Formats: sequence, structure tokens, C-alpha cells
Amino acid sequence: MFSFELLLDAVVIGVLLGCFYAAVSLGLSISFGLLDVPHVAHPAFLVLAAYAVFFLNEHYGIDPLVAGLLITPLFFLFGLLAYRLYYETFEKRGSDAGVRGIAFFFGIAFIIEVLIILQFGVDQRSVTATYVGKAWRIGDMRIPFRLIVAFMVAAALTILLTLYLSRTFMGRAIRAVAQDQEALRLMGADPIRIKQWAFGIATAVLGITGALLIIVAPVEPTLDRTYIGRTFCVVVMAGLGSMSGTLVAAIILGIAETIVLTLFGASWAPAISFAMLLGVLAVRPQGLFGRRS
Amino acid sequence: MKRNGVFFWVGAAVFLIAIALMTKLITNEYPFFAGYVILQFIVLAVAWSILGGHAGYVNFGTSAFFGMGVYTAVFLFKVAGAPLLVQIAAAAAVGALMGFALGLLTLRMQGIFFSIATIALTIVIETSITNWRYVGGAAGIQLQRPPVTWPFSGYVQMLFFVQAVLVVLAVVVSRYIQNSWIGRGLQALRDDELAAECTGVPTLRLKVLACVVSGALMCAAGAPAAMYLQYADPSSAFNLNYSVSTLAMSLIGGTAHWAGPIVGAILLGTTQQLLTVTISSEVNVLVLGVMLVLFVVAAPEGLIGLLRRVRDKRREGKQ
Amino acid sequence: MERRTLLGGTITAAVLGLTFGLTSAAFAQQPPIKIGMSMAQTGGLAGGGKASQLGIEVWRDDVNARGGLLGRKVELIVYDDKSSASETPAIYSKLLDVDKVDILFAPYATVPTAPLMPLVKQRGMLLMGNFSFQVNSKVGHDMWFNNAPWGPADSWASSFLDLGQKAGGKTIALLAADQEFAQNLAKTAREVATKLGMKIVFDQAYPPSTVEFSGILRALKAAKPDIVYVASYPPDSAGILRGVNEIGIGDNVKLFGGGMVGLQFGAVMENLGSLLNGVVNYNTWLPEPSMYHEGTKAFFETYTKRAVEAKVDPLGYYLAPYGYASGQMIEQAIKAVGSLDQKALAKYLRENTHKTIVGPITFAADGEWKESGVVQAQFRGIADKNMEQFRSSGKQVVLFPDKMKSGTLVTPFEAARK
Amino acid sequence: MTPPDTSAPLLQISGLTKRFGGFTALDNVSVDIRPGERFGLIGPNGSGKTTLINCISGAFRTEARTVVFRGEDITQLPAHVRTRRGIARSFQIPRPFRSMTVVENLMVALDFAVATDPLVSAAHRHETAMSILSGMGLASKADASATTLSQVELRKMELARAMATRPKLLISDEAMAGLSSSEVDEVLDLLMSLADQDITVIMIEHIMQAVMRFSQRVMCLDAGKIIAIGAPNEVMANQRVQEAYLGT
Repeated sequence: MFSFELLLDAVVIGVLLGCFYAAVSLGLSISFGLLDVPHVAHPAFLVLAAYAVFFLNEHYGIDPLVAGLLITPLFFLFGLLAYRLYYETFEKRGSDAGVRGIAFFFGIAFIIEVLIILQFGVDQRSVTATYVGKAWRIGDMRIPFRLIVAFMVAAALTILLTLYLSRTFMGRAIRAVAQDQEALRLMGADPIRIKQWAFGIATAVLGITGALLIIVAPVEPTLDRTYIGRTFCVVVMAGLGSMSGTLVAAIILGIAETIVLTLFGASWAPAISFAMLLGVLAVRPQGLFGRRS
Repeated sequence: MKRNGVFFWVGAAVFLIAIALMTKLITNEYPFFAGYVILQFIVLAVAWSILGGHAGYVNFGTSAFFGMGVYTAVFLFKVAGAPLLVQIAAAAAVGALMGFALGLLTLRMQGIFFSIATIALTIVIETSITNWRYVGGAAGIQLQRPPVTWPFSGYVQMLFFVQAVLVVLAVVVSRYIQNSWIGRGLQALRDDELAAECTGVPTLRLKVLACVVSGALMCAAGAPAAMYLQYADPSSAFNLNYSVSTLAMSLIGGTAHWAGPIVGAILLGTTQQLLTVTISSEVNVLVLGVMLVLFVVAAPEGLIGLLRRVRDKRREGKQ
Repeated sequence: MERRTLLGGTITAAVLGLTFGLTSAAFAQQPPIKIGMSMAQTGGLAGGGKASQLGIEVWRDDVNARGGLLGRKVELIVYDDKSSASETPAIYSKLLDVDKVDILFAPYATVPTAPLMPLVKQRGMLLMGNFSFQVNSKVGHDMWFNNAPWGPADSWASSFLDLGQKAGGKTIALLAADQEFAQNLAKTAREVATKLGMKIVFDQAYPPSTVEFSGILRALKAAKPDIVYVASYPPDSAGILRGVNEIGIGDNVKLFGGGMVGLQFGAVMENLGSLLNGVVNYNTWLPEPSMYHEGTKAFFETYTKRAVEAKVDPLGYYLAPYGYASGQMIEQAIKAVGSLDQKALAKYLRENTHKTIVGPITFAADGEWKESGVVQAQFRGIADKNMEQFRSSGKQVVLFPDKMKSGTLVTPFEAARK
Repeated sequence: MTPPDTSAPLLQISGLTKRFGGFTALDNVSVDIRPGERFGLIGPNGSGKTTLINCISGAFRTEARTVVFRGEDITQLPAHVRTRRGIARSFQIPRPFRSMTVVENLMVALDFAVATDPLVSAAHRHETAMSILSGMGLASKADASATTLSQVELRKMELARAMATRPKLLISDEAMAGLSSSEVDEVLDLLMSLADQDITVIMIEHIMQAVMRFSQRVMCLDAGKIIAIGAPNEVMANQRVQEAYLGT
């Protein structure tokens, strides 16, 4: 079954799929990677955004990407609120936020799941747009437009976030807060406000990536559970808080998954990506592009 | 301490006798079916807390251990028709081995990284079982129980009693660990691993020990599930629900005392069983979510923590 | 001191927790006929479960409007099994021992049903199955009756492969989800293909969490099969059809589909729209003239109204009429036997042919339908985003079985898609 | 194991080099510490003092035979075994076991570091812990949670915990940082009294008066190298030492 063409195909699809994984992981790369918030409800927020996009698309015929942009400010506010709640209940009280933080976000994720079921029912949903269901032909190869959209959005988001974190004052402050809160406090900045802002941005990104989620594949209310492993896998493999690292790690994951799916036993695909994660954790606990030594 | 010890052993004996009497006196089978599930979660929560509570290493892979317990039993039953006790003992051995491997992971990973590694481990193991056709693969496998052995009147009654014995075993182990030098060492390394090591605590050895004990108990708790359901399929056996519920039960009960996870498991387990046969809809999941959020926000040390605080306040009041 | 009280509390709570159900049964009044079941309200099977349940509820209301059974009202007791195998033994024990139901219906699908087969057999209860697949083959319970029209285990695959062979197919590709139902379908397909002398050129099980099917479809395309047999679940069915539409499947392919779950559900079909065209897939009921029987039309009128309020599948072709049929069969059996004696009811069900809204049903010894009632139908002329189109005939042309045939197969697949 | 010759060095560091990536934290350091010695270790921030301690106590691994304690190569031993062999330390930033009381902190040391004699009952160990605490003037705080202690009490508790491991060599890492001058004297007196109990003490300190008063010998590190070693007065007078300190 092995052929060079298939391998090439798998790599191309893998890169694009990887970009999609990167896009849905970028927010987590900020909230968990930079802010150390064990945000296991990140995929639940993502699915929520996808349903919001579905709602706008279904009832007002708004293009999913536009809808994603429309809900972004809403999700930003939602993020500000969520962090405030997390901060008041955990970080403010000091140590041992880890386990309980995780449990807290699991609770939030379940609540979101049920709210979605109550509002939209359990059936899977998808959106219509001109670029859903068509492909781009290059010679013998055909690439679905959906994935090209995912690729472009992921690239744009990575570039924007990297620039934001390195060029703007707030962005630099966010990176500083990840490394040394005390130093920042001495400089007269309020680390809590900065972290809240950063969490807001991490959640705002979900608006547009939620649109990607429902463009790439149909969504159902409990879809978030499959994405918990995948997004954390990407972020940890990348090394905490590196945006470009997230992109590269996600692409590696996407390629590995697609190659196994296409050329070897497809049913082994999930084991491969998580075995890779275990390998990375064992050899380089700080991740491939980690900030910590 | 000594008086407590007597009370504990008497209590454990009374508990087992009560369970044994129940299997004789109650003819209705439902209490055994529902009770079995609650007992199973008590073992899981107590076992989880040995590592998660004492040592502070959050294991998300409860379902991996549980599922391996199920499939160890399935394998032994299919290959040799092994009796229940052999299935459980073998599952404990497999769990101990898995725990040993997990313990070695703690050498390089701490905190959330350890937790993520356990998620990864779960998926790798589940995928492997899914691809193992001999035990049914993804399609699952149906099993037929052998006839029940004396002195039990029914197989479910026997499973119920066996799981109750596992509960006592788990609690005895957990209580021993908490009150012994092992518990003190684990507590020290949870507070500060480097300081513990420099105070003479063999941290790696203790962590491995905690992982082995915890893993063996979780796997053992999973083994009877094969005969309970008489069916096994990977997605049910490795269900994320086991990991989340166990974590939730331990936190809701409180991990500072060995009794915490018991209280949490009884409370949440009973609630879940009750909801299943009352409200019985997606609201079920909502209750779990709300309980989790409420407890970690309002009672961060769990019910045991709340009790202690109330007791301390009362003492202060008296003085 | 603290420890003693805690342990004491532990025991009390445990005992209390276990006996809470005992008392409620003592208050049972002069009884309605209670039918108990679990049905997925949450998890992956919830969509089907809820539609199926609505079908049964419509029957309950109909039968009660006709004055009930044996002069007693019919009452349903339904619990959520969360789509999981681990919940059902306790639920059915509650139904039997606490609620003391008179008749048991099985939950929707195989996984939740499998663990209760031994329990039900041991208790000597009749069990009316609900779309599980070959769940009784090992247990051999002689009071099991499946409402699903699967028939003999291999009839499903052979109907599809027969069509393929007649269209000139010699090679086959198998693509199946790595989950219980799909794997069972793939297994029988493998056996049937070998029997028919077809060559299996591609055989893959993809994991249930697969997001993107482009890669695997490319590999399938490269194997150049004549027939593609897909056994998939709703989320993947959509992903696979999208992928096929985007990257194509090759001109060799004469027949595509077979065992795709999801292409029977209104929401999925509406979403996929024109992507469905050309696909030949199994089905249990379609709005073709040959499939209407006495009461079918009235049933769908009621169902359609109530489905909107209940937020369940607005079409409900796949499961709901069979849920209703389960009720009809039990109704006929109870009326004929004149009691709720399980053995007598089972005997009646086994030995007679039952008139239902999905047609006459006769059971084989293993409790499956004697003859398969599964149809294979080809989607034709489907437009995008239109739920109503599926209500008219001709959109899904029945190709198999011959007696219900309403059209001929259009091949090759690529041509049929246009 | 033969008892070590009292004239032989207790701790021999020879040719110890420690690199992190491209950065050399310790560069070929060699020094012998004699039994019963009060040894001062000074140097500017980042000069490698704490790295050296970590290499001795086992937090960092080093090459074979670079660290020899009581005539034995201990480089391959994990930290807790070194503690049992008699090397105890305190930390620059106190690291108490926060979920425990003060006396429980000491019990950890007694449970683990001291050769376990099954005949020694828990009650007896508790007594030992209490006597160490009263020696440090912490007896009244025995049942207080470690989180409620003041800075100086924390420092004392760390020393007490280290003492509970029955060390031959105690390494005190800036145990006086952040204390008032009267508290500095208190801690210094404590350390002096330990040295009287035949315990060798290595003291890292920035407070020069304390170092001068305490040490019999002083070593100064700069950029991972020994730049001076000898009697306190000589080292203080050394020009490179003065430059190193002024230079930072």
C-alpha cells in the first residue's frame, strides 16, 4: 500500500490538519502555557463558540468566519469574567490550586455541555459556507478548502499573537508575568490585571477557532472531551507558552496522525500521538521549544 | 491512638458482617447492583487518594487502571476460566506493575505534567486494548458467569461482598499509610520534594510505593466489573467518567484524612445512583458539574475539612 | 473518637443508600401495566435513544386511548443509561426488583443491551430488543425478540455486496469505525465477501475520534476498489462524505456506502444535503409507497408534531416506527394471551406473525427477524439544506430487497453523485 | 565501616566542575573540610555557593570521586542517602513542610534520616524532637502549624530539622538573611553551640561580621572559582576578594 504519492499526500494533509490543531490550541497555550491556569474547560469553551457560530449561521445566514469574528468580543468579556472567578477562588487563596483548579474547570465544562444540550439538543450540527465541501486541485492532489481555511486562520493567529506578545507593551507584560510576577509588581504593574487581560485574549481567540471547529467537522455537545487530550498534548509538546512552538508541535502531531491513519493501521492513530507526547515528556519535560529549563 | 485502632477494627468487622448479613437477608437484588457501584467507587477514591491526596500527584488515569483491571479479568477468564479471586489477584499484580511504571514517570514529571502524562498513558493503553482482537477488540466481548459458589445465593451478592472486602482492604491500607512513617514521608514530599529529600526521605521510593499500592487497588477494583457486567468493551471500561468521578469524590470528601474519600464516594456515588433512577436526564451531568464547582469553591478541603473546621471552632468556643 | 463516628456514619449511610428503593415499592397501587426500559438521554446514543423513546410513547398514548391493555393503563418507566454498558445492570435490577415492571424493553443499541442479557435470562423475563446487533447469539435467551429488521447476521452485508456484484464489482474496500457496531458489520462483510469470491483490497478501522478523513480516503482511493463498504457512526459519516466530495473516490467505484449510521437521521441528512447523492446505504424505513402499512401514516403525523417539541429527530424514520412496532407486538401478544405471563407471551411472539406499522414481523428461533427487512437505498436528487424533501418518495430509491424495489442502481458512483 | 581517622578530612572536594549548558557554575573547585571545623563560604551573588552546596548535598549530581565524605565517594548517592550518612542542610529560602506542625517537621527527620530502631517508640522519638526544639528555644511552638512561624522561627526550625537528622556536617545556607541584628546573634549563637557538639558546620553568609565571628576558615568563590581561602582576616584582606565584592 505504501507509495510515495500517498506519503506526500499524507504530509500535506497532515500539515493542514496540524494547523487546525494549532489554531484550537493557541488559546490554551496562553491560558495554560503562560498563565499556568489548568484550563481543562478550554475545549468546552471552544465547542460553545462553535455552537454560537452555528446559531448565527443557521438563523441569520452569517458566514461562519464572520460569525466567529462577531462573537470574539463577547468571548473576550467571558474570559475576563472566568479568570476573575478563578482568581478569587483559587489563586488569591494561595497554594494547592492545581488539583482543585482542574476539578473546578471540569465542573464548568460539564455545565457548559448540559447547557448546550438543553439549548440545541444532542444532534450534531454543522454550518454551510461556500468553502465547505469543495477542494482545490493541484495535479493529482486535491486539498479540501476547509483545511486551507484552517491553515490560513492558524497562520494568521500565530503571527498576530507572536507579534502581540513581543511588540506591544501589554504583550511583553504578559510574557513577563509568566516568568516573574514579583519583578512585574516591583515595576508597578498589577500582575492580576495583566493575567486577566491575557486570559481574556486566550478566550477571545476561541471565538474564531470555534468557527474553525465547526467548519472542519460537525460538532456535538460532548465533543470537548476528545479535544482535552489533543490540545494539552500540543501545548505541552510545544513547551509552555511558545506560539510558534505550538504551531510546529501541532503540525508534527498532525503529520504523525495522518501518516499512521493513511499508511499504517488507522486504529493505532491516537496511541501514536500520545506515545509521542509521553516520549517528549520523558526526554524533554520542558517541551520541544520550552521556556523553562 | 490505640482506642481509635480498636474502634476502627471493630467498625471494619461490623461493616463486613453487616454486608454479609445483607446478602442473606435482603432478597431484592437492586441494592446489591447499586451498592456494588458505590463500593467500587469507594475503593477507587480511597486508592486514588493514596497518591493524589498524600503525595499530591494528581492521577488522571484512574480509568486506565480500572480498564486494565477489567481486561485482566476478561483475559484470564477467556484463556483459562480463572475464578474471580484469581482474576482480582492478577489484576492487582498488573496494577502494581503499571503503578511502578507510573512511579518512574514521577522521576521526571511533576504537577500538571504528571497529570497530562497519565491522560496520555490512558489513551495509549485504551488504543492497545481496542486493537487486541483476542479480548474482543472494539466490538466488545460477552462473558458468561460460572455458577455462584457457596455461601452466596447469587453472583451479584457475591460480587457485592467481594467489593466490600476490597473496600476494607483499601481503607486499611490507606489508614496504615496515613498513620505510619510512609504517610509522613509522602506528606513531606507533597509539601516540598527537595526539602523532603534533604531530610532523609527517599522520595522516589515512596512515590513508587504509593503508585504501586494505589495502582494495585484501582486495578483490583476494576477486575470484578467484568463479571458484574458480563460484558466488556473498551469505551465503557476506559470511560473518562471513572477518572473524573474518582477525582471529584476525593476532593468532595477531602484528602487530608483517609475517611475523606469514603465520605465523598458515598455522597457522590449515592447521588449519582439516585439521580439515575429519578431525574434521569442530562441534568444528571449538570449536578456533577455544579457539585464539583460548589465544593472546590466553598469547601476547598472537602467535607472532612469542613468537619474539622467546625470542630476546631467548637473547641475554641469551649476554651 | 472522630474515626469511630466517621466509620459508623459510613455504614449507616451505605445501608441507607442501599435500602432507599425498597420502601417505595411497598406503596404500589392497583396497577397499570408497567413497561420498563433504559434509554440513552446523554452520550453518543442519545440522539437515537430519544427518537426511539418518542416512538414508544406515541404507542403508549395510542393504546391508552384505546382503553389500555387488559383493562389497565400502560405506563412507561424510563431511565437514562448514559449510552454506557456500566449503567444498565443496576437500572434493570431497579426496574425488576423495585419498580416491579411487567414487561421489559431493551435500551437502544448493542452496548447498553449486552450486559443485561444474562440478567434477563436468569430472571426468565421476556425482553423486547431495540436495534442491537447479534446480542443474543452467545447468551441464547429464548425470550428475546429484536424489533430491528436485521434478520440473519450476514443478510445485511450480503444485500449490499449482492448489489455490488450485480453491478460488476470484483474488489471491495472496507472502512469501519473502531467501535462495537461498525466492527461487527465489518466482520460479516469480510465473511460475505470471501464467500462471494471478492477480493478485499483495503481494510481499515479508523479510531472514533478521527477529525479529518482526507488522508485515509486517499489511501482507499489508491487501492482502486469496485465496491466501498463503509460502517461508520454519525459524526464520521458526515466527515467521510465530505471528504469523498472534496477529494473524490475514483471512477472504479460502482457502489459506495452500506453501513453508515447517521444517514438515517434528519439533522445529519439535512446538513449533508447534496453530498448524499449516489450513496447506497442501509435503512429501516423510507417514505416509499411499498413501505406504508396500516397505521404508518397516522403514526408519522403524530410523531412529526411531537418531535418538534421534544427536540428530537424531526423525521424519525430509522428508530421511531420500530419503537412503536415493539409496542404493537407486545399489545397483540398480551391481548392474545390474556395475561402477563412471560412464557406465554414469548411463546405467542415466537409462533405468530405480527402486524405492525413497519409491516408483518416473524421471528426466528434466536429472536431476530426471520427474514431481513433491511433495505438498501440510493440517495437521488437531494438538494442542500432542506429537511422536507426527505418526506417525499423518490429521494431514496429502494434497490433491495426485490419485493420493495422502487428503482434501479445508478452506477458508477461518481456519475450517480451528479 | 571503620570509624574515620579524626585527622583525615571529613569532606574532600576535588576537581569539582559543574556546567549548565554552556555556563560553568563551578570550575575545578578543590577543598578539604576537617572534622569539627567551622567553615565560612562567601562570594558575590551567582558565584556558585549554592551550586556547591547542592553538589555536596546531592540535589545535583557530579562526576565520580569529586565529593568524598568520611573517606567514601558519595557522588553516586541520592540526596536522602547522603542525609543519612550525615550531611544536613538548611535552605536559602526556608522550605518547611507547610501542612505539618513544627514538631511534625522534625519527626520527618527522625522517622527517615536516623537509622530506624524498631525498639525506639514513637513516643521516644517525639521526646527527642521536643528536646531538640527546646534547645533551639522553639518548644512553645511545637504544635503550631509551620505556616504560622515568623521568619526567625522558620530559620530556627530549619536548623532544628537539620539537627534532627543527627548530622556530622551541617550546611547553613544564608540562615540569617533578612533577620534583625539581635536575631542574627541568636541564630549565630545556635550555630556556635552546634559546632561545640562536634558537628562540622559550613556557613554561607553575606553578613560579614557573622562570618568573621563564626568561622575558623573562610573560602571565597567568584564566578565558580576559589579566589581565596584561609583565616578569616587574611581572606577579608585579600584584594581579589574585595574587588569581587565591590565589583558587583
